[in-house]
Amino acid sequence: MAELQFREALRAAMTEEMERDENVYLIGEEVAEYDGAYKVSQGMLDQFGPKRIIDTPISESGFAGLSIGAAMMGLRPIVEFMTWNFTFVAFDQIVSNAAKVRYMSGGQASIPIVFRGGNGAAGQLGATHSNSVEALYSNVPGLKIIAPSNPDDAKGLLKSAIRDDNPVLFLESELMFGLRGEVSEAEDYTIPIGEARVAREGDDVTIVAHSKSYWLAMEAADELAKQGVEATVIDPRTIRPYPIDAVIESVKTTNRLVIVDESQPFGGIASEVGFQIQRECFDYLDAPVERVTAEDVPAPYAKNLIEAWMPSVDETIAAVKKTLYM
Amino acid sequence: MAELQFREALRAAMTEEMERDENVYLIGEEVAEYDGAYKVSQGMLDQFGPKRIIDTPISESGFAGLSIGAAMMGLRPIVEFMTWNFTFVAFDQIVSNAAKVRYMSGGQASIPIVFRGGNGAAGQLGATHSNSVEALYSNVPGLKIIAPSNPDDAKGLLKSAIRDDNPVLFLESELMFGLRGEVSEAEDYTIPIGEARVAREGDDVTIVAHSKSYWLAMEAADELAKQGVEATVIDPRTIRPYPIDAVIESVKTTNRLVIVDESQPFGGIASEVGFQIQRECFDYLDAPVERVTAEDVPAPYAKNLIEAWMPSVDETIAAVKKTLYM
Amino acid sequence: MAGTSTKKKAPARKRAGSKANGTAAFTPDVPDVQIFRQSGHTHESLGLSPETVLDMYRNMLLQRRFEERAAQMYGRQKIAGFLHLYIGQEAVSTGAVWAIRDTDPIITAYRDHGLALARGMGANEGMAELFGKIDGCSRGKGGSMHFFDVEKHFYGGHGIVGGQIPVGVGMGFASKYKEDGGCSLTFFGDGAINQGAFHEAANLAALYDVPALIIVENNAYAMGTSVERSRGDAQLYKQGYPYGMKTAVIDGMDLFEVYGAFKQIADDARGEADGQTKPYFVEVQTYRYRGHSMSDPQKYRTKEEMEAKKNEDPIVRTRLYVLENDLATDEQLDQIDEDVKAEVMASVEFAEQSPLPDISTMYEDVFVGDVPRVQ
Amino acid sequence: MAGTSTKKKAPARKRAGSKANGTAAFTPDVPDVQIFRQSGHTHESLGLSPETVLDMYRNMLLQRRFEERAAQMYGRQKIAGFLHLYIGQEAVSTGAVWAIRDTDPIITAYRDHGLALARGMGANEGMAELFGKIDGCSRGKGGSMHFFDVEKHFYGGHGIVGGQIPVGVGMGFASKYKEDGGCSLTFFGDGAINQGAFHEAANLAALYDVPALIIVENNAYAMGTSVERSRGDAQLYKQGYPYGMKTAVIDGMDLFEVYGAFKQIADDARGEADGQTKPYFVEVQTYRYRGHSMSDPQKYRTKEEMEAKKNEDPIVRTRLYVLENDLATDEQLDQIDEDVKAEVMASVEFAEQSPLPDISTMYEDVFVGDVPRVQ
Ligand SMILES: Cc1ncc(C[n+]2csc(CCOP(=O)(O)OP(=O)(O)O)c2C)c(N)n1
Ligand SMILES: Cc1ncc(C[n+]2csc(CCOP(=O)(O)OP(=O)(O)O)c2C)c(N)n1
Ligand SMILES: [Mg+2]
Ligand SMILES: [Mg+2]
Repeated sequence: MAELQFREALRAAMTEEMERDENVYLIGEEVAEYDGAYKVSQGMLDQFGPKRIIDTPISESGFAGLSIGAAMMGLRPIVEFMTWNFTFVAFDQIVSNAAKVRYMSGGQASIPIVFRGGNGAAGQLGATHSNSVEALYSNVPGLKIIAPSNPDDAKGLLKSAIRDDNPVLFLESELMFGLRGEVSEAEDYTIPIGEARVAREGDDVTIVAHSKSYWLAMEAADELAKQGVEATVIDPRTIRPYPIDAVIESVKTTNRLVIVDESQPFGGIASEVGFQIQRECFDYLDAPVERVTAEDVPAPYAKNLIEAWMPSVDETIAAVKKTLYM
Repeated sequence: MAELQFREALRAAMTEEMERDENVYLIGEEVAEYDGAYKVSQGMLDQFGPKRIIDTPISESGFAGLSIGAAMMGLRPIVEFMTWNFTFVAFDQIVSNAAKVRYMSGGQASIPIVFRGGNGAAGQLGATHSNSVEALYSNVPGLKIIAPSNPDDAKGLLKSAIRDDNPVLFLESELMFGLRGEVSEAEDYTIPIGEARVAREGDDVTIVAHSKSYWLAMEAADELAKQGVEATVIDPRTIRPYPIDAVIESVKTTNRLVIVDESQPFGGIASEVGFQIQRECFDYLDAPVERVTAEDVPAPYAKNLIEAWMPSVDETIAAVKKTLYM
Repeated sequence: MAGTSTKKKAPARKRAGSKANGTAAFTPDVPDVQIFRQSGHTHESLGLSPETVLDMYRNMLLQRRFEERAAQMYGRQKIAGFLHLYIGQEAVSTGAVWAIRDTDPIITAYRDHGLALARGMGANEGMAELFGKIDGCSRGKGGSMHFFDVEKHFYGGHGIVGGQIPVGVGMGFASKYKEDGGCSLTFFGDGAINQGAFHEAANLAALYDVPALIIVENNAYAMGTSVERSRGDAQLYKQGYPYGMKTAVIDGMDLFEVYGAFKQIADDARGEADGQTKPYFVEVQTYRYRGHSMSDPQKYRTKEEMEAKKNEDPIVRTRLYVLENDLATDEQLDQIDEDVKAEVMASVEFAEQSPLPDISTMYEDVFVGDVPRVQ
Repeated sequence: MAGTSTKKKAPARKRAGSKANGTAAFTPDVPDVQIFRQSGHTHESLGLSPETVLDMYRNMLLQRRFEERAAQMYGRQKIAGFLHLYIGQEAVSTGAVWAIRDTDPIITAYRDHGLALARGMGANEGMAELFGKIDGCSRGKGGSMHFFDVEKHFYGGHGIVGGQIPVGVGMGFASKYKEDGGCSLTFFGDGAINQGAFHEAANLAALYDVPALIIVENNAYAMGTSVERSRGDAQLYKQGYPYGMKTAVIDGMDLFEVYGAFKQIADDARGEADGQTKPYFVEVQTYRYRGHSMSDPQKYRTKEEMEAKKNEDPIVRTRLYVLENDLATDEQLDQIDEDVKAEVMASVEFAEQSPLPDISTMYEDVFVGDVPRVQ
């Protein structure tokens, strides 16, 4: 194991896959000469040259669509969005083309492409720059969606995503790019898409959380443990396909579920998981499924407001206690 | 009461509001000289002239954004999208501007605008033309969303939407434009946004369904009645704000809930309503909340496939029976 | 040889200036626009054998008869959804496809039957797709708007106006990346040029020197909206200029003009002469004889305009050329028509006989590999 | 008078031709481009009183000192998120605002402090917004990227590149609709021109004869990407041409050029002379002296380039003009600087003292009226 930053793990995954397969290229705003807006692709231009590390104008719809076309011709593009907020101008390319063209062609076209970039709120950036997009894209069939919480998962899953023959949305977080963690040094380390990681086991309650929220959940679980409540924490790692079986299995033991999800609440990931669990575990649930999400208002700028807006450890603890009628 | 087609009810609402307030205009592709792709605006060019009934090029992002700007200056645009499928190219304007600008300005700007057009599958049109967008836009705070099922609601709610000082998405259906129904002739007939309509009362189960799906629900309820099962059918009419209290109240009596929702299932409206109900009515539910939705694959073209893909009366009946352990 | 580059200029005045569409030659007011119109081509000057000319004629006729029959079948409710006919534009598909390499990828909008058939899709697979049957070119999943034949390098059939433009540029981008000498052809309508996707894709093509032909099929209308009513300036050929793209304007009612133009510009785009791949912005001026889709009262144009345009019918013109130049007799041409009609009738029969897709196929073709669905 | 319309033409060659940005006069190769550069204006020829010139000078300085202080406060973590400084571009905001009517609506991107202060927003409200306090111009909800002052007809402050362009055109559209004689000003960067939203909005403006100035502030870079690396053709002024829009190119480092140009084109846009409202595509050539936001190593440009550009500093130039023309003394100008610094320091104090927004305010300003939220 080597300790890597999240961004280094992503870079390692891309670099290894680019060394392995010359059809893989990286494209996006400032990925090449600037070394990446968040330095994820640092040094890659030097290694692979401008043919394969490609700077773009600010034309998300254009370069997303261009790469969908290139993927249809057998290339394997990695499309970096500076953040996922900026995919709203490319929404149609992702939703109408990446997700649907294979189906509409009766399986003739395949689109092996990875779209990646920072997702979710990243401090005081205001409403247009704080979207968690998984709730939007997961409604659309035809896309895989990955949202890892640590460098090891990031590396293993990004390598799998690049090799996947389908469009994969890979959700990172600006706030986690500097996060350090042990990363497997196994040769050609990949993690299968669609498998949850049970990070911690406890009998009293199940907490499910992905990406940044995972760390909230773990902190809450630690705090709860001090208060005598033992939580299972599950990191689904993938949103589509969602590893619901792992959650079902756990809830059958704990009989209680809290979902922490930075998406906004209405029709968010928490709603979906909660819905499925009430259906599949109706006889096992000892309390309603609770969710901890962003507030149902646009993201504010002021420090105290955005902190209150985000899901928090305290809210998670409170939600757990609610399921325990504590 | 007068019998009107759905499209006539929409036209009446727009016409009355345009007569009332000269700041209201209608803009969209083919709304003027062509009399509307689906003839909703038939004759309006003759009545109001080209200044207020405005044809556009195929530039959804452009004319949606233009109208947001006009709304900020005090006009009250009605933006017709030929269908909601085509809003994916204008997604950013709706989500980043219409929904968020008021908030980011600290309440200084207001955006009194209505976006309207056909939503959902409309027969054999294939995957790009069969989206139900309420699941996507409802995740975004800052938008009101209305999805009426009949001409009377369409008229009363559209008039309210036009008068509302906020951005309102108004979801119609190509398949319902010809639907006839009694429409109130009360002078200046408006229906408040955010109130459900209880269309039918029964003690055994609650079925919630909006827009086209409402009619499925009613048909299922009729069929179920023959089999001795009495259903309450609720048409929420609005998706945002969602009139959840009406559903809660009903479920407290029936103890069972089925949501029929043409959105695709993952994170759809059904998930949200189901989530909220399991949370608010945990002790009242005698069975898991069930949902009947579109399939979790893109919409196919072939007649038999798209029929199987859509939520159906049979599936609704089966879902109800499941909640009744029948 | 065609392609008269001109440096002359007329003042840029909104909705004024020479009317580009469907009229005689005009003088563009941007540099380096190549005009392909009234070039005086013969099949010999283009290096086309009589057989090839007859093949092209046959294919244009196949497109026409296929769609006439499809319209009839639509009336009989064998076909549903939208059905956008290409009738009148067949010289564009045919001239372009014959001019380029078989492996050059083609992508277009929903008005896609003509290009698909030109590219060699069988009438059977086409008609079965319209019927929503399992033997359709897209297994009954796509319908009229989503014809695909990837083996023949035909990449659809796309329903969102303008959405295919970046994708098509990306296909050319892949050719440059792979250095395979390919050149992509991206077709779209005069209405689609007003989508942001066009602007972004065009600039990327120019910036990256992509071997891509970015082709607006200007058939004068987007549904009921004429080009004049959708543009600040109706001269579409100007739209390649700000990106620094080479530009061509082609008389799309003339098979030989289209063929000659595409041969020249596709080869230039792939860098045949100068070793430099590059994009072209191409305006093909054509006309659609039918309504936008099946339910279009067509009040936006006059009978006179239509009659005038019918005089330019590319199939009639080609037939006349064939006769005048003794490439075939009247009888031989009639026989071709009979053969084509028989082929189309057989395709209807094929489509009728083909089974509806099994319901289980609904769950196929979403992903490569098995991926769990949500209930 | 400025605004030399030229009909001369140079061949359109990609990345060749005269370099428009920051260099001396050039000959555009599209018709009807008006160049506002080295026009030899004086304050008198522009009808500006010495007091007005000093007001403008003071305002430019206010923008500069405000941002210098803001940068310092960012370093002290009083300000968070992104902070995009306008330093170097102050002649654009000031010249434009002084030239137009107070009621003409203005909208811009996230690099918005300069225009807001030019429009008359108080330094207090601006600084408090940066601090995320309740007395900020957007109640602490918007931050640096979302300054709003609707009373002063300043409509933000928008974070999505290009997203404000259709909105700005819509503000002009409203003026035409209401026939109130207004003309909207929509500012955006050279990077934003590559967004589809620009293309769609520009065409709509031209098609509908909207009184709107569509203004690209070409400061040579979009983050680390130069205009040359983002365009098929780096001559941005060509981009108005396909829509048939009148076009102006302005030396944005010269306060008087900007003022003179905007006076002329805004009046023409609102139809002052001919009764015809119309849009303009405007390229203002300027330069940003600071990094894109606060953490930009700026490896994409050389020290030499920066030094050369610093010689064009609009504030220094204006100061020199004032001195050379005896509009004020050195001491008077220093006093203005002292006043401005004091005003900015007071705004820091104001921002410090202003309370954080109450948590309850988070739920306000989503809608007009009360609308239930979801938990
Ligand atoms: C983004 C989008 N907006 C609107 C539509 C509806 N629509 C389908 S075809 C069409 C007209 C397109 O005209 P044009 O591009 O000229 O192509 P043509 O039909 O003439 O071949 C419109 C408005 C759509 N499919 N996609
Ligand atoms: C749609 C979108 N894509 C990307 C970004 C990230 N981004 C913010 S500013 C910027 C550069 C913009 O450059 P330019 O338009 O020239 O304006 P300038 O910063 O020079 O004022 C980028 C890429 C964004 N905010 N929105
Ligand atoms: Mg057309
Ligand atoms: Mg810039």
